[in-house]
Amino acid sequence: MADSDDSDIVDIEGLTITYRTVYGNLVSLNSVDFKVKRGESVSIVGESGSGKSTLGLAIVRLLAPNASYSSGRIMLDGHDVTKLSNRQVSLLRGTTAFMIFQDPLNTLNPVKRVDVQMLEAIRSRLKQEGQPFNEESAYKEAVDRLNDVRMPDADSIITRYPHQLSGGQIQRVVIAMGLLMRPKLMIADEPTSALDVTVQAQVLELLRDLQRNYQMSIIFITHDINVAHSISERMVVMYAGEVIEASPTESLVKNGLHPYSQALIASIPTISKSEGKLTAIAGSPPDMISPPNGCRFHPRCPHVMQVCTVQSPRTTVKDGSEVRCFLYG
Amino acid sequence: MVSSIVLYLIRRSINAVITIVLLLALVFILLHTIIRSPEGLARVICGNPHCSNSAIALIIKQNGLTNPLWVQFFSYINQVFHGNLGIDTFYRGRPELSVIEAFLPITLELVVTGSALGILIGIFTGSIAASNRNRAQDYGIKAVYLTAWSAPVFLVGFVLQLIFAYWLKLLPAHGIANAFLTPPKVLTGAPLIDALIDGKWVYAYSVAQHLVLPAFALAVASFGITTRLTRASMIDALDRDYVKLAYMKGLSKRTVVWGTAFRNAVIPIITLIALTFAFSVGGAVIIEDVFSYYGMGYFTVQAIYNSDYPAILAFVLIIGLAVIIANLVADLLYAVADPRVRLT
Amino acid sequence: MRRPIQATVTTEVATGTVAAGKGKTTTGGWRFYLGFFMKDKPAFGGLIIVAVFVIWGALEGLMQLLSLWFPHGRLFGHPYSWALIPSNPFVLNFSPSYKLQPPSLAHFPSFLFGTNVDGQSILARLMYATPHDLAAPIVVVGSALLIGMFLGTAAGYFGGWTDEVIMRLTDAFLALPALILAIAVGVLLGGGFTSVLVALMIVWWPTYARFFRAQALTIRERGYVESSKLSGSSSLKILIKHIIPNSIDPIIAYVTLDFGTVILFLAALAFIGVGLSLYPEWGSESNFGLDYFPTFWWWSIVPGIIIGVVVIGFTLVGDRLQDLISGRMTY
Amino acid sequence: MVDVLVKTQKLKKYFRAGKSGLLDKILRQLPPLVKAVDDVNLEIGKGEVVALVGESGCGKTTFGRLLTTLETPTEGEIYFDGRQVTKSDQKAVRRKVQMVFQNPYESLDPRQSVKGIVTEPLSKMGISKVEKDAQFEKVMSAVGLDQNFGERRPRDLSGGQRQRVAVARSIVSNPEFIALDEPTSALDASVQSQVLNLLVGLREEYNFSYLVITHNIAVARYISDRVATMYAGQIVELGPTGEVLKDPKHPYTQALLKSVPSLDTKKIEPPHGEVPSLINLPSGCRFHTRCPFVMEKCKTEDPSMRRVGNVDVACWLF
Repeated sequence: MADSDDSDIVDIEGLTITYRTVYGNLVSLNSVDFKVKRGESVSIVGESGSGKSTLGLAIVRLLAPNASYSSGRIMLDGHDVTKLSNRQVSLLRGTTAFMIFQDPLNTLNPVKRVDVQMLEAIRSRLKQEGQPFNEESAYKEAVDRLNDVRMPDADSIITRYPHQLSGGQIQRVVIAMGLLMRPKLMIADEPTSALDVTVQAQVLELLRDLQRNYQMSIIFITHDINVAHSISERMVVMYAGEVIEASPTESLVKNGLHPYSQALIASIPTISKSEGKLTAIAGSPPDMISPPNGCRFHPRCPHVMQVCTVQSPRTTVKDGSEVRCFLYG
Repeated sequence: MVSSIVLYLIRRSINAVITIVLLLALVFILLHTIIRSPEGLARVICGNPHCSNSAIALIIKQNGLTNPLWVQFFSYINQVFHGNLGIDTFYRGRPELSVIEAFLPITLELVVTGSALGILIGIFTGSIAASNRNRAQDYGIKAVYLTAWSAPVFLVGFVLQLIFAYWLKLLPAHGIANAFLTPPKVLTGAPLIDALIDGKWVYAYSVAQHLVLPAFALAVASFGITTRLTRASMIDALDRDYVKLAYMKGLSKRTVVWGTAFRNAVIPIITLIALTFAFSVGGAVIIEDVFSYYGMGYFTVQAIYNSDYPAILAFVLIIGLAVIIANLVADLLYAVADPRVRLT
Repeated sequence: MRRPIQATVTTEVATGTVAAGKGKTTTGGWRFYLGFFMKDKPAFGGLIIVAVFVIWGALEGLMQLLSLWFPHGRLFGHPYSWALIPSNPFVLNFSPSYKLQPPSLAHFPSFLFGTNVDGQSILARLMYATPHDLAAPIVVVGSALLIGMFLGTAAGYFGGWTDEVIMRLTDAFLALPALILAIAVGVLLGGGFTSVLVALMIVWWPTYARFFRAQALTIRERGYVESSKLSGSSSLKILIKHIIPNSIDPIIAYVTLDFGTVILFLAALAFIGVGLSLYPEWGSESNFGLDYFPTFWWWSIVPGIIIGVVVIGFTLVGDRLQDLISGRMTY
Repeated sequence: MVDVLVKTQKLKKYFRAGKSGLLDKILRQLPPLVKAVDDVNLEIGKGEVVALVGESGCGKTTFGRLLTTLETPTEGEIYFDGRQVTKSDQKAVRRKVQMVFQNPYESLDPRQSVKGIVTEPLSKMGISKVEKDAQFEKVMSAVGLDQNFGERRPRDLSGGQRQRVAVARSIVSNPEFIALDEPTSALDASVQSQVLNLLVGLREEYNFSYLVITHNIAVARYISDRVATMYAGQIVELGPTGEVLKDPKHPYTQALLKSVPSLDTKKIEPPHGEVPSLINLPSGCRFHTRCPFVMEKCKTEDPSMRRVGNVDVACWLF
């Protein structure tokens, strides 16, 4: 194995994940390739059902019991997550990759005080590192991390129960908890979509600073392309369980390659552009149990060709972007 | 400013009184719709089918049975709140309350042991089933609890008797204790506790032996409900993000299941305790009949056979009270276990 | 005001509860539900038990009615009421070879479940008793459903004093263990099958009232109710058109489970001697055997097992329905 | 100047945060008051689209429900077409107003067919079946849905299709005023634009007045003529959309605009602090706890609306 510091923190190849459902098998991810460099911030953008959350959960192996890894591999810091034992995976969780979830109301254990939950994290990390646990210094560390996430009044917040905190405060506590684990990779699954605009902006700012200060990689999963733009260096666009484009953020926003990326950007109302109609994408996202043949976007694509309806396009590289479309070969 | 807990208790007590009065009203209305004539009522109160006419006239006069219905109702309520539940006809004119005093602790001992056993096992198996959802353990436990939930209580009693008492001859099939032993001094009325307090170890051992089968039969019934609900509640908890977050802290599956999910899953089960208690009180009537366990249930069945209405009414009242108290205790426990609950 | 829906759908797929119902392949409809139902073997088994119970109960019930209308009518040389049953359930036969015989293949199928002290076939008596055990859950659950629907929906939808009064009343009923209240009422009403039914009806409705109240409380907040209000619909129309129909679905599973519970209650009441008559009854058969237990164990045990099997049938079906309705379906 | 269709004067709506029984009343332990809407004046002209922008819990949904008579005000008046709306003539007003709700997965009755849902508002209008069918066809094509959707159930429809059905229901009775509560926030990005275009098109065609309640300023920008910013139960700024969003006067509107992530800039400058709860409101100007320009006066005195150019602002800076 190569020196782990040069390799990508996440390297996913040909990942296919299937959910067994009553309606039939649902291929949530279809041979997905996905890489994250060390210290990089990547966002995964997609609509509901595009598989973006599944991808995040798959990396830390927290998929629902009815999901199965059908094929492919997930290298997380040099370890194939799909092949490890439960015990080995739990050693990777937290210290290698930490994940933040969407709904602040559900994300902290409602019956335990914040300090108890934070100390749990420290204790678990020290155990993994084989070091002794000291309540006093651990408590201090917890308060320090809360200050790091710019939690006003951290000393008092830490003694409360989750239901006494606001959504924004909870997401800060969870991020601070992540920092306690000192992860190399932070996966954030829509951490701001339940928050108010002003609080969302605070949390986004915070994550951006932390990534810089702690040299973490960040995977930011969101449905909001504006949010993705403000937080990430690279954007990965997913549609119907497939990665259709992966490009540097700026170039994707200015000249997206895939027709879906282009249409998505054109369809979003913005504050600055006001005149004229929005360019809407016709149709609806596909049914994931029986997705369309060929390119999954072809029924909605303005540039659809004969080949799109029968064959699935392969990933091609163009000007530093990866795109999955027959327009580019 | 009144403290919230006091306020809560006041509120609950008022509600309890309202509930009891409504309950009495129900029973009262029922009794009076079925038996409309004062003579009929007097005959019921007398209990003796061959009651003489003069005795009936006396009863009508004493109990004001010709008064308007609402006057009768209030005098009945008044009597109840003064602890007068009527005279037991079967037990030779002893006041109902004293009869109940003798039988109730025996039943309570049985019901509390049985439902506690059922709840504890149920919570445990329910959690195991949920954390191994759709695997062999889950299906196995499901088969057991569905059977336990569906089996009539008396069948469970019979089967236990057949296997452990008659076939393996391990445990006694009938009664509360070996009749040849001298019973302990009556303090609480509950035989096992009295024996232990009094230091009659042999008797206590005998009581414990006799308690095992009926308590276990009761436990089987509450085990079914508890497992089912714990499983659902635990599955719900295990799907929450805080469980995923706990995994993200690098904790092992065991720590997450029992340290994080379990406590959350158990909180809704606390409210079930009162329900299970009530359910077991019902079951006790049957179990006591099967095991000749001379408690309230046995007493009730006797009252049914003897058409002893005052006894049945008194029994209803006492059980209602017990269940209301059990509910209150469960709600207080719930508030202690869940920091989100404010007592209002 | 919060906006979680965007991703709720995703989460649902991710946790594998339900795939969002998008497109044509995922529609509901009875065909789909039946298909789902059949995927679970135990539930299918339960369905068969329930079907056998219901069909036999209805058929034998019909035969007994015929017997009532035409007392001298004959089928296969027997009165209608037990023409389809292996032997006369009321015949007295004290000969030692008939009395208290253990389950055997002799006189097949009469002795299959053994005989009682009067030499009557237990199988015949249980078969004869089935219509009562079928009628009871239908009547009790049916009426509880109606009363509960009426009171609960009103309480939940109108709130205020209506709610306060109705809920106090249900609380009073729920304060007592259902079995105890049923015993008390059953005894006060003077016993017999009808009074047991009435007693069970009185005991049964409060749970349903609570349920419908909770449903009404959620549904009245839904957009379609508000929109209907804006369209000028009266409260009554909203109740009938929107609230009640949408309350019903989740209760179907509960009703199925409850059928089993009513059978258990009926048996329990009969077992302790409430509502006894000459008419055989599953619970009372078991009770009659109590004095002959354990030597002639089958007399008590077999009726218990039959009750258990039928209740398990309802439980299995109800359990599966619950998964189906609550969206806890995994595969 | 267009005619005023809906007008509110000093409109207030207070709730109790929780139930209170008789005992609470005796002991005076009433649950705290939630001041969801506190003294709001707003006029909406005929054919005008006003967007109400604000963060969660600022009372914007309650305001929309007040205008459509789904809530009764605690204090203050609502005028519709110049007539004051009282409890007794709610019915008459209800014929002229409709509402579209946020979550299309809950706002359509799962038991009704699409046709039943869409034509329900017509049932009280005493029109014939033929007319009803004609009207149904008309609105279905207006919202861009096929006729054969009529027999389908909501569960067969996608989110975007459901919201179209909801819009069809709201316009079928030819109302004059429609309140749209976060009409697109539950929809996927690619579908959101379809619905927004539909709403704009319908308004051009039928001259409806809209109140669009949204947290998404970009949506407000796209759809509205005038925009009102709401903070903690009060409107703090109101003016023509272009002007307000280009040059916001109120510090809160400024902060809000700087918080919205966009494709134009990576820069976001959020204000500190969080939205106050409607139970414990700060004294004076409600924004003073988070305002970068806070003065002594702001902490004690509540500013009233003042006209600055074309814009009304409630701030002591003006």
